[in-house]
Amino acid sequence: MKELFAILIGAMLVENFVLSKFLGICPFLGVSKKTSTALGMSGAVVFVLVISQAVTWLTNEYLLKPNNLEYLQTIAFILVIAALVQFVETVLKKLMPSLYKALGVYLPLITTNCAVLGSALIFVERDYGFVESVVFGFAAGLGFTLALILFSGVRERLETADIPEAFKGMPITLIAASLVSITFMGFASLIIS
Amino acid sequence: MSILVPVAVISGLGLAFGLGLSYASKVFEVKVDERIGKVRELLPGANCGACGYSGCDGLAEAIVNEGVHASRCPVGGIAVVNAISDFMGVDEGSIDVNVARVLCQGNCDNVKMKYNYLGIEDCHAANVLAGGMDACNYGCLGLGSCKKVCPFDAIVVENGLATIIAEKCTGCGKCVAECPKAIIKLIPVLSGFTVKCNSHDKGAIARKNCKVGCIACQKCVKVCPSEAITMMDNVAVIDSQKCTNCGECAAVCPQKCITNTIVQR
Amino acid sequence: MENTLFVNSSPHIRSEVTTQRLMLDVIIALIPAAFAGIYFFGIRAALLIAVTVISSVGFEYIIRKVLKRNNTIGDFSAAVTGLILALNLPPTLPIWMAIVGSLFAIVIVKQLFGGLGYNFVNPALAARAFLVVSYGARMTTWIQPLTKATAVDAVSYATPMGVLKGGGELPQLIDMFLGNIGGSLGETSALALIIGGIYLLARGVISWHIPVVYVGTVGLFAWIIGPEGIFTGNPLFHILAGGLMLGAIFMATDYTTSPMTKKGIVIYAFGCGLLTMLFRLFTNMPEGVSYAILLMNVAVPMIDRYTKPARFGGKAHV
Amino acid sequence: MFKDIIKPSLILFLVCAFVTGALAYVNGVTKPIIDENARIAEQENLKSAYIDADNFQDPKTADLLKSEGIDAGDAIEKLYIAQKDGKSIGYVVAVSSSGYGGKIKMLVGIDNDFNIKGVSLISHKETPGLGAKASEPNFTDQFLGKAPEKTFNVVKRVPNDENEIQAITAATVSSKAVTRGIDDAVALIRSMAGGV
Amino acid sequence: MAEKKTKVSVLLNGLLNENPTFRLLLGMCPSLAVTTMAKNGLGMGAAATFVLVGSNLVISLIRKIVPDKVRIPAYITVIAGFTTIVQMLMAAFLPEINKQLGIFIPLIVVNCIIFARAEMFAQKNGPLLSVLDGIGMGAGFTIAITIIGSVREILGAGTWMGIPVTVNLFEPAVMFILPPGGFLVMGLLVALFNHLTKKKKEGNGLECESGCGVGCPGCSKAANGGEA
Amino acid sequence: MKFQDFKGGVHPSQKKNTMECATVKMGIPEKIVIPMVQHIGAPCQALVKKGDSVKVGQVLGNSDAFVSVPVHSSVSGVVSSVDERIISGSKPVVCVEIKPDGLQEISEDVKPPVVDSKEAFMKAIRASGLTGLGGAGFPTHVKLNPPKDTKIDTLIINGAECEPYITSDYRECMENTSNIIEGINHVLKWTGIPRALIGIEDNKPEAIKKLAEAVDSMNSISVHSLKSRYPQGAEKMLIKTLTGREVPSGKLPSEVGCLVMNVASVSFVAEYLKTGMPLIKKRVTVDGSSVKTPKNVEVLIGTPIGEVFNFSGGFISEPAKLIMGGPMMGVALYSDEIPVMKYTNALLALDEKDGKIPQEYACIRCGRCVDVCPMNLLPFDIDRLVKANLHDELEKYSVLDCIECGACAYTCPSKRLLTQSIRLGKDVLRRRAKK
Ligand SMILES: Cc1cc2nc3c(=O)[nH]c(=O)nc-3n(C[C@H](O)[C@H](O)[C@H](O)COP(=O)(O)O)c2cc1C
Ligand SMILES: Cc1cc2nc3c(=O)[nH]c(=O)nc-3n(C[C@H](O)[C@H](O)[C@H](O)COP(=O)(O)O)c2cc1C
Ligand SMILES: Cc1cc2nc3c(=O)[nH]c(=O)nc-3n(C[C@H](O)[C@H](O)[C@H](O)COP(=O)(O)O)c2cc1C
Ligand SMILES: Cc1cc2nc3c(=O)[nH]c(=O)nc-3n(C[C@H](O)[C@H](O)[C@H](O)CO)c2cc1C
Ligand code: SF4
Ligand code: SF4
Ligand code: SF4
Ligand code: SF4
Ligand code: FES
Repeated sequence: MKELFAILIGAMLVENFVLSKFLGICPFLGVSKKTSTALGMSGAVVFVLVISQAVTWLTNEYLLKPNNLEYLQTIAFILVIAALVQFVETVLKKLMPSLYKALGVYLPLITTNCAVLGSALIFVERDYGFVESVVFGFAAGLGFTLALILFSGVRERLETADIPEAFKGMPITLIAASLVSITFMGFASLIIS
Repeated sequence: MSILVPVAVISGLGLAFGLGLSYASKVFEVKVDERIGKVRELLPGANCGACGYSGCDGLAEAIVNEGVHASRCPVGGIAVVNAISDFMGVDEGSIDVNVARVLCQGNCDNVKMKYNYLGIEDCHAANVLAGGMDACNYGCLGLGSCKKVCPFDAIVVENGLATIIAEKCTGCGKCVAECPKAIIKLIPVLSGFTVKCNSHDKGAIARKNCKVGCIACQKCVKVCPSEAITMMDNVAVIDSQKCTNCGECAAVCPQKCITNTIVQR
Repeated sequence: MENTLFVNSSPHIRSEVTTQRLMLDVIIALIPAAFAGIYFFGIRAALLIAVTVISSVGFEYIIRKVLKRNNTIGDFSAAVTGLILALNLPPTLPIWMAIVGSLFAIVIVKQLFGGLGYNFVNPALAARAFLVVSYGARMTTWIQPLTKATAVDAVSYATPMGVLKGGGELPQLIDMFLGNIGGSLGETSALALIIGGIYLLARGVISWHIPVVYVGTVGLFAWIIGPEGIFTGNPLFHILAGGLMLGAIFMATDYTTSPMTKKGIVIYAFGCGLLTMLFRLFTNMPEGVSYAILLMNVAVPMIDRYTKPARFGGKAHV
Repeated sequence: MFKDIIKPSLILFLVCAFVTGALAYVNGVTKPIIDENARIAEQENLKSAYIDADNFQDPKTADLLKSEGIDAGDAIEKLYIAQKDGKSIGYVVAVSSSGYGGKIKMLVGIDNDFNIKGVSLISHKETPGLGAKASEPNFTDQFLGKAPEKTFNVVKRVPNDENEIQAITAATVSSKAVTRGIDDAVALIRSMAGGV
Repeated sequence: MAEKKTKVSVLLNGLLNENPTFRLLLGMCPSLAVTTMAKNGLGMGAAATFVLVGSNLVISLIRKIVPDKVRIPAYITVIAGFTTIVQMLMAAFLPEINKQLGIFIPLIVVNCIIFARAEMFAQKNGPLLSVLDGIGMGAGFTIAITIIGSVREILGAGTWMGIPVTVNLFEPAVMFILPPGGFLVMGLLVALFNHLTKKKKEGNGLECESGCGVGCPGCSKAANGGEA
Repeated sequence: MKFQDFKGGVHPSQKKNTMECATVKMGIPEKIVIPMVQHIGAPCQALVKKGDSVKVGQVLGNSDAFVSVPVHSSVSGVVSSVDERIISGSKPVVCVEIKPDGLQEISEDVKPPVVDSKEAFMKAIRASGLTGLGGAGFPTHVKLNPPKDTKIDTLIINGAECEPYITSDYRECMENTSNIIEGINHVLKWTGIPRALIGIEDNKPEAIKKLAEAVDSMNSISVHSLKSRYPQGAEKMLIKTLTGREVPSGKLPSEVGCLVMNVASVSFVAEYLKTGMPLIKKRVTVDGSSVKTPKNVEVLIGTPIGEVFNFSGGFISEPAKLIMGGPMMGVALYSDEIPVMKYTNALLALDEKDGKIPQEYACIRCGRCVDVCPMNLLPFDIDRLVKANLHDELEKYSVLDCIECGACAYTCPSKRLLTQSIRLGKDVLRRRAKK
């Protein structure tokens, strides 16, 4: 239990995916303009991360490892993730149109999101078990959510700020991200035990 | 031999997903009119919202489902309109594209000031204070409300007067709706001379307030060979249908408020 | 006469309070702490303060020029930033590092975002965090106050928080109150800071909410999570130690980076207190005030969003 | 049916098959090299912790040690036996310790007389410029020589005792962490010697 | 992109006009994560270029036979194949750099640049142009992240390509090789790039400012958004 | 009674210089200009034309609309023109200009009305030309006619006079005390409202005392002292303070059983029922840094304001700004030709120093505007969004609830033009709603 808690806090705050591991930067920058979209994207990411962690873990454990095919991890994982996302999207569209409306537009973006594949590669690297992997995915998603939501608030404020011409748009967004990242350095030495 | 296992595993995955996805997309299919996607591709993709729909997707949907005319898109110009019309199988014929014009030349040098305005740079804000600080109650206030809404950066405000850069203007009409003085008009690109004044004041008053205001002297009406000019409530108005772009009126106007507005596109 | 009358939308009168005056008040309120710093750490402290303030104002002037904007050094906010940054530095810091800190605070954190009022994190604190991350060793090298200087071990000296982490003899509370301890040059004297705080309160520059809730929260958690189990902590130690007083009175209260409504402000100050104790007790860092305030700065837009007041006779829109 | 389902699936199948085939081939070519790289890297790491040795025997894991009745603390990960010219001359202990930013993994070489022969940090997450200095010889060389009976002592001044280690400025946490790891390693070797 | 595509223009496109890093802001993760050193930038750039060229080529060859329904999985498989190959090659022949780049090598699979180019270019063009596009984009990416890496390495560690360069001019500010420094340097460089290449804004300046390629609502450069 | 206070508010310096200046009557001016719109509601049609001669109290304009009141001539004389003029709003207004003959012949229509029923009372009020004299100019007969299903239980008499400078309501209380009480009783009688509360700010103790004495024996009327704080006199704030009720957003006072009338309005009701003379004169406080002798002046409606200033001894310094109303809510005028209107309660002439508003600086997010806003809005945010044209966002900020009291702009240390920005925001939202 304590282990899991450590993973949870660790992945959320200490090694925040976006702010200190640099995973999932594209959606972080692309979808943080408005808090409402940020919320939708976060929901979708958490959802996909949890499911994909479970599925990729199973793939790795029962398909690749027994056959000594670890070198195919990248290709197998990405296939599984892509198919999973597309499948979820198709099903949601039909069965839960309202949820699809809320999350759907973000789903395809998630396939090409480092965070999902990244967390799969990380559980391999760290030799996590099934539950640990899933918790890790969930925590990484929460960390992503936290960063994205906070950042979307900041960006909404930047929208009406009087920013120098050359810095308008992406540059100031990156600099803002830098400042947010500095503040998250505070968590760097959080002792989880 | 060692190749067979990996190939089997991954291709098996591929096959399974291929079957699964294809099957799922069949079972869970939601019908979408493909034409929407096609039209969306033909649109310029600026997503500016100038058409009044939620971005290009919105307009594409409206074109297909509601039969909205493609010229709603101000960005793409005639080429896009024609391409979409072709695709939708409707012949729209040639359309005349409009550009916006500010019917006023009353900059700070030309028009007298009624008072010294202290406040927000916005024409509506000044207009509610006794109709704005210009002595002429019909002229451009020059605080740039139109400029703020123009999605195409086509308006410059200088010396208290807004001017539209015809090359950039797409005729979207946003400024027309915005101007509190209602002095921006959409005028066909190809039509020539325009009276750039909107003052309904009597001649004497108009002359007192502004150096370049129409004083309703009727000289242009008399000189126009095509009888295209009429006086309407103390301002001369040129009918673009009748105007032959001869330029006689501009030559006689004592106030120099008729100008050539032909736009080369 | 007609043409020259002024016309504007009402109201036609304005209060006496100006931005400039508010900033000046903050500077006045910081003078006791600055003098305490000079008294305890010597002339070098005075030099650091002078350099940081002058370079902050200088960078503000230069960057506004470069960006072709109007000159804003007259609003004194750059001077406030410089002064607060100086008070956050260890007395031994090389001068050039202090100048780099000013550069970061004024140019990167403040002016790139549009200047006064547009930055979303506290410039002085962000600069401090930048210096700590970049020059960790220099930023955590403390000296003993002159008043205590014994020849031995004058160079490397622990702050109260450092002692708590690293072991050793805890300083006397009275020394901590007066400022007779190691630490950043403006943070040690709680007395001087409180005098400044009272001045700000009296002048109506700040309201009591942030300092009281912040310090209260820290005290409460310090008491609850004590070394010998629950409710055995010494709140006074945590309240007087480190940069809490400076943070609670002068840095968390920065208008630009704190919430707009009283409700939001209370949440914000509570968050600052909670995070400060989280950092102090559960991380290897000796001090958590700066990161706590910075993190809450980042959360301000969200706090503002969810503490929108209910309008008179109705509900709030979220 | 064919057009909608079978054909796409088959094409995907083929793409997968081709790609995987290619991969398997490349893997066949590179695998031996990669394995060899890994082996060399490991040996080099071990060597940096014990320069005199020329070979290292297969490691024993902590669990294995425990099952042999040796009191291996939680920090111990692996134990290698260092050999020179086929003769066992000492040990290399892989040990981990919790530093400022997370786990610090290191190798400690100790000879049969409890002399520390080398310390090498394999991986750590300490802050560059601060804690990261713990991997530099400036710091690790302090440990070389006879290991103390009990433990090393981290101090913040110039050491005036064999057993004292000068902490890296402003990185006491990292300094202590490394020292703790070395203490654990020494304790393991001493307990084995005592036990054997 | 109405102008005609000559081979040279396609090649140069990636360097300036549509520089994937500074202009399109694609593939931000590796651009930020691995650029603590100039050398890493080079290594990452080379790896990505290899994958870009390879997958562009293969995809432009098979684009006609792959049905829409499985287009994405098929393309991803191809990209993943090349990624895995480059991963194995690096592990075998450049173990040092491979270790530094860590999981960002396999993450090339999801690097938006690759997928975006596959969808936007290889999908629509023949093999030759696609390969050129891959080279151009790869070079643009490599140069960009090497520059970022250089700046960060010099400011943050005082070295360039591992060689000390600042002597004792200043003490390097460690922050630059930490995450905040990545964002900061990237932001400043993008601003500089914008400033230097500022031409008269074409059209209306309404393009999505991020150009991230993830196809967020409102993005004209959407690579794959909404099509899956 | 325990009063619940409203939140926020500001304390501008009172400057009630004219408290002790008993009202002086001003004579007949050179010309009189009567605009056909001096109220909220439908404009009146001019019933006279150039060359007509008119008498005092004669109806000059009227309208069929319910929400409208007639306008009357304040002099006898000859109509010299009927034309459109810009007064202070964006649209020109039809104005009747009269050259007075100095005889002040009273129209034969002027006679005390016969009031024997509620309907007759309402009709009489409308005929009197009364619009709220508290400043908003809402036709009083409309107010007195609440929708059928609303039950009004409290009549609130607004004597707060919270704006700086103005003392005209105070003078009303001091000089016409009995008329006020009489007027209240008329309103109570004909509307069936059981009680009336008179609210007066505590900086006018004399007025409180005098009214309290006057109502001494009546248990349906009570006088209450209010804390002096701007905008205490705003209808919603006053109701909140006196009854603890909060008028719901977008609703009228009748929603919470209240009806608010200004002291001068009720006083006029009594006067009219006695004499039948419609609303043709107004007490106006004349003050400001440029005015030589600040005064309370009784002026004929339609008098150009320049003449009123002349009557107050002219200017001691070149005025830079002329304001109709108080400094917080009043309207700055572009010319001294503008006539005194029914709702005019003060005329201020400020010199360059007082009249110029300071330059705007960036918002420092100090939160003062939020603290003082009595409507609990977020002025700085609205300002920010309006300036950035983010109109979609704006809809979530209750912009239309703003009462334009100006407290936020007054208090802002960065001197931002918050109230104007909010007005603009309202304008934008209304325009959007129309689309
Ligand atoms: C951003 C940051 C990074 C730090 N990194 C380390 C580190 O890697 N190792 C370390 O021992 N201390 C690090 N510290 C410093 C510790 O917080 C603490 O000051 C130190 O370990 C003990 O202080 P002392 O050595 O002065 O006694 C860091 C501090 C900060 C703020
Ligand atoms: C458009 C409009 C309609 C109104 N309708 C009524 C009404 O039906 N009943 C009423 O008692 N008051 C009505 N009022 C008057 C208001 O309640 C209020 O007395 C008036 O606006 C002046 O108040 P103020 O000066 O506080 O703004 C109305 C006001 C306006 C602007
Ligand atoms: C900010 C503000 C301040 C006001 N102050 C006063 C005041 O001091 N006295 C007053 O009679 N009306 C004041 N009013 C107008 C009242 O809200 C209300 O319209 C008036 O009392 C209604 O009475 P009436 O219709 O008889 O004028 C104020 C309105 C606002 C919005
Ligand atoms: C009460 C108060 C506290 C302030 N605190 C700080 C501070 O901690 N750091 C700082 O850089 N500026 C501070 N300032 C100055 C100014 O608000 C700050 O530079 C803005 O954040 C710049 O936009 C303060 C100003 C006031 C009025
Ligand atoms: S044209 Fe209209 S909107 Fe534009 S500046 Fe002139 S008055 Fe304002
Ligand atoms: S807003 Fe006006 S000027 Fe701008 S493009 Fe549209 S019509 Fe032309
Ligand atoms: S003017 Fe409006 S926003 Fe400002 S304080 Fe008054 S009610 Fe609030
Ligand atoms: S009072 Fe002025 S400076 Fe303060 S928050 Fe409001 S608008 Fe900003
Ligand atoms: S590179 Fe796009 S999400 Fe990481």
